[in-house]
Amino acid sequence: MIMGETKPYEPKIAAFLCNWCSYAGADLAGVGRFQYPATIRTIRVPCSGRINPLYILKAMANGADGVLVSGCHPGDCHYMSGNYVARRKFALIDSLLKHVGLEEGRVNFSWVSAAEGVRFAEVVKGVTERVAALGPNTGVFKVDGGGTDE
Amino acid sequence: MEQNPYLPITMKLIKNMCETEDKLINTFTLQFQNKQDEENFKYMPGQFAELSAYGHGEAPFGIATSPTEPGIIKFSVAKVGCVSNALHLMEEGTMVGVRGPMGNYYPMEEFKGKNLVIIGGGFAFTTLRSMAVYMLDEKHRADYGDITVIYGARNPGLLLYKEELAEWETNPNINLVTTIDRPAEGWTKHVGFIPTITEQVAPSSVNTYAVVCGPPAMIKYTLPVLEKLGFPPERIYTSLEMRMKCGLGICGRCNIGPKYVCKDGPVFSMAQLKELPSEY
Amino acid sequence: MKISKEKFGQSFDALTAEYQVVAPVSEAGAVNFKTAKSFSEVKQDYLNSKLPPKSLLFPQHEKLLSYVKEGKDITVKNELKVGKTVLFGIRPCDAKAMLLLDKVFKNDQYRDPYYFDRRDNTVIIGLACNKIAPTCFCSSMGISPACSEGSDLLLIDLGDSYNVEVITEKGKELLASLGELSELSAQEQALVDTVKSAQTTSKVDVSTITAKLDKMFDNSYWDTLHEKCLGCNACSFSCPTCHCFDISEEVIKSEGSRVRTWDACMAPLFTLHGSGHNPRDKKKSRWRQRMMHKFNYFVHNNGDIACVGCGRCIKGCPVNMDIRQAIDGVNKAEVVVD
Amino acid sequence: MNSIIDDIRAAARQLLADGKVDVVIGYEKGSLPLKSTPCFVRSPQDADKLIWDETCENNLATYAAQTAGKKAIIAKGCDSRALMVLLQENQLVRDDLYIIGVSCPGVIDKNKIEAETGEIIEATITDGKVSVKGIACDKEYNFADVKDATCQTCRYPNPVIVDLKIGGSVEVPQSDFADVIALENKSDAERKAYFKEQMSKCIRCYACRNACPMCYCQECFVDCNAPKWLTGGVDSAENLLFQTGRALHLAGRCVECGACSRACPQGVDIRALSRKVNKDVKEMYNHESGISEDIKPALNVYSADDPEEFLVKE
Repeated sequence: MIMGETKPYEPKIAAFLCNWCSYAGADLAGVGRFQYPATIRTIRVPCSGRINPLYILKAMANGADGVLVSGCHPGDCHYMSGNYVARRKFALIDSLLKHVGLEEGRVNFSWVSAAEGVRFAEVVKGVTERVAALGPNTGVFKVDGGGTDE
Repeated sequence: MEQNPYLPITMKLIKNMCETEDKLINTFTLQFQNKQDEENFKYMPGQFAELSAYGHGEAPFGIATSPTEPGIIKFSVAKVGCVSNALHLMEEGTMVGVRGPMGNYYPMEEFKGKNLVIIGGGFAFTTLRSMAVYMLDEKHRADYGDITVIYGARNPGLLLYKEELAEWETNPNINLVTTIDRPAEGWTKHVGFIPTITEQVAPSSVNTYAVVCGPPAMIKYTLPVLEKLGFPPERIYTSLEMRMKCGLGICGRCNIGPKYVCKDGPVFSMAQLKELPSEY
Repeated sequence: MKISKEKFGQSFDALTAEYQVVAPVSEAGAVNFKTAKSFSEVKQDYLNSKLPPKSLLFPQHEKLLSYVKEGKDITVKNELKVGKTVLFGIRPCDAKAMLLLDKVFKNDQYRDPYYFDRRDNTVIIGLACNKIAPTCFCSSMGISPACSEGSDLLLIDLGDSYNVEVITEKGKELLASLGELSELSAQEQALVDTVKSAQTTSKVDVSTITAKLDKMFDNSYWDTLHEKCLGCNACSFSCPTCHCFDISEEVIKSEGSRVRTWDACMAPLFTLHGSGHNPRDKKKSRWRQRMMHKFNYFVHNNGDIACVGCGRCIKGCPVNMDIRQAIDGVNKAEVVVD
Repeated sequence: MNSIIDDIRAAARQLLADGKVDVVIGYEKGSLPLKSTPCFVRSPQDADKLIWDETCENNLATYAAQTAGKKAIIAKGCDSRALMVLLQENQLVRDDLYIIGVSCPGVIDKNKIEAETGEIIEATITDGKVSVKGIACDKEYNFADVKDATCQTCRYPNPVIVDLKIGGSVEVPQSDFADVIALENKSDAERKAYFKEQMSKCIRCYACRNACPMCYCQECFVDCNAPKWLTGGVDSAENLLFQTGRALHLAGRCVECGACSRACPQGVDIRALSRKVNKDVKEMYNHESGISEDIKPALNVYSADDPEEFLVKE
């Protein structure tokens, strides 16, 4: 790198992807060589219904700049109703996190099917832009290791 | 400068060996990294140390080696929690932390000139092994009378230190009795629970001390047998387990009455325990 | 002898250059001990701090060491850091509590360097209580609202000035940097005498409790005492003498630290073995431990009762468990003599 | 109110004398002014300890599952809602439970009074007036002005499930989520600052969790060792993680008794989190917990047209 040139900020995003749709969608994006930013760290979960709100909070606490949670489209759940149940949780999580002061755009939810490789790339691109615009995580859940406020 | 008792010394895990058939107990051999550390780590059979698996935490384990085995210390640890799991998975060559030695030890001075009956069950045999090895050492053997070891496990595969036991079988300096709970193919020695076998073997209590370590149930049923054989509570010793953190008698969790097991124990005589509340 | 508050304030501000000066400060609706940059921040007419000042010597969360893992190697760093501190305005009960903590963090075999390096570098300016709360019962614990035990200097608020009493050498040294003293007026002397002779209105009898508890481990008293307790740590964390702690690991990737955090005997996990066995698995045994530790074990080990009568646990308890009633209960319990 | 106390005592005495229950869980006079304390009455002659007034602030449903045997519980509106949810979640056996319902006029916020009067030395409550002698000053309050914030917004002061109802019903006050809306209307920065300040007070004593009748997990996530969700840190970020995690675990289950906030020795506005979730649950799923046996918990069911505004904008 040339001196003085700064590397553009690349956020780290924890992506919780359901095994049957979104993970397969990510796979398809890879196989099809659809370009998207290398910002996500994928964690495969069996179903979006498996998402515990603590996963999201802990990712933020440990310094992820953003979180993406993605599952099958409603109606397409491999387990019939996992994402329907998850949807109720997600709505509440999203609302509460904003309420306590987490910036809009840090935590993102989407539905991506196994056939939507292009769309997966688009979603990651969009989420990356949003998180990048917010800058590094200095948010309400970021634990700095000090242990006390003083 | 004063020693900071919370700072571990760094030791190298040179051997991580599976000890039992159920693969739940491993023996870790740790090597001192310099003379100074080893000098400072003067211990006696019965003492324990806080072993750090960095990244996972710290937990107390009885030292299985005897001070007569220089350069290393060993721990035999069952896989139960966060730290022990991490240790079991640890690659040889990894650096770990050790704080200690901690606690009191078996009264080896008081035992001098006496016969010893060592009774152990399951994987609580670690510090008992330390004591046996200590007494068998040529420098110490003459200090003690007859040594009888009664050691039992659920099945032959769960006995610790199998090679050493085989050696003791033929060693005239020690009388080894091994037993398993239920008959097993190929097993020709005793079958039965420790209390029963102790009663059968019936070691004489004359001029003799007994040291008993094992699961609570084993201890509970062995004590009356020893009493019947004529052992007074002052001559029966045991080593207790407690959840511990600091190991220094400060953090407050391992007390039995006013005594801290980490600092005032872990070795107690039955006479001492009778004075304490039965909260262990 | 007295020092005017104006002059004391100036000296206080000057001290902040050399010392970390910790004083009662009102923040988020409560008075607590915090680092003060100026005397004007100090809340002077406070009854007592919401949380005890023990955290200055024994923080709720403290790094003992940190480390970096690289492959199989490890680099460990001691996290012991100490600066000089002046602790201003602590009440006699809390000052006494520090003496009790001293006995915990040093025993026949070990000395806790994290606690003592702070302790040895701290000068304590006690402030006697002009007002006594109905939940205060320090008089029953061998302390009084103007007790000097544990303080290096003891102040009594006289309105515009403080009566100053030198208790220790450390206090004498600090006094030199505080400014000139002047004589008390007769009226002020009378006020000093009033404060010094004051007693708490609430009292308990602990004269025989230790001996009584010696015989009470298996008493049926414990069967009901604990019943309404929720098992939270509010009492322990607000107690100036409770000192139990946990040591745990905090790790992100290859870097971590070992920290100690407050813990308490009321939590079931406190004594849970790896095997699943728990010697104090019931709320009953945990309450017995709390009482025994404060009024019996601690006395056997350290010669003192581990309660200073500050009343914080009474005020903080969500279900109004009152340690004064618990003490009364022990006094009234029938003991079977064998 | 005195006749209510008499009736409670009589009922307790009878239940114990008839052997219908082993214990009656109620309130007795506390050791501090304006404080009651939970009590466990096991014999008919002890029934006279029981009291009932505006200081009976604990949610006794918390004790229901941990108390062995057949028990009668004095239940306010919120206590009864908690019992209802616990029954729905199979934490209680209905046959072992005898609910003595009492309508609740609200409980006193002692902290609010003490902020003005200093520590209370003496206090009396008569005819809707609270007279207080404090260490800083003496003052008389209208009960309505020092009613706990939870009770100001209570929509269920009358028990929803009873075996025996004592006393009359109280009028159900009109209530919306004005408190939540006021906070919602603030800027992100203001809300962030508000929660940061609140969380900075938390000492993680877990009084809130332990006082909560809905927090009965065998192993709470805060105590979990692997994975370790929380460190021992007590900074505002870590504390917010705890409180947010807890509020989300109570989503669709919180009965709005306010026991958490009242239990807090540090005066943290814990309710602000659960109130927000409760408002969302009501608005999005038209659900209120513990008001009827027939209504399934909001997060156990779903509808095909549940709102999806939270989805990432593409």
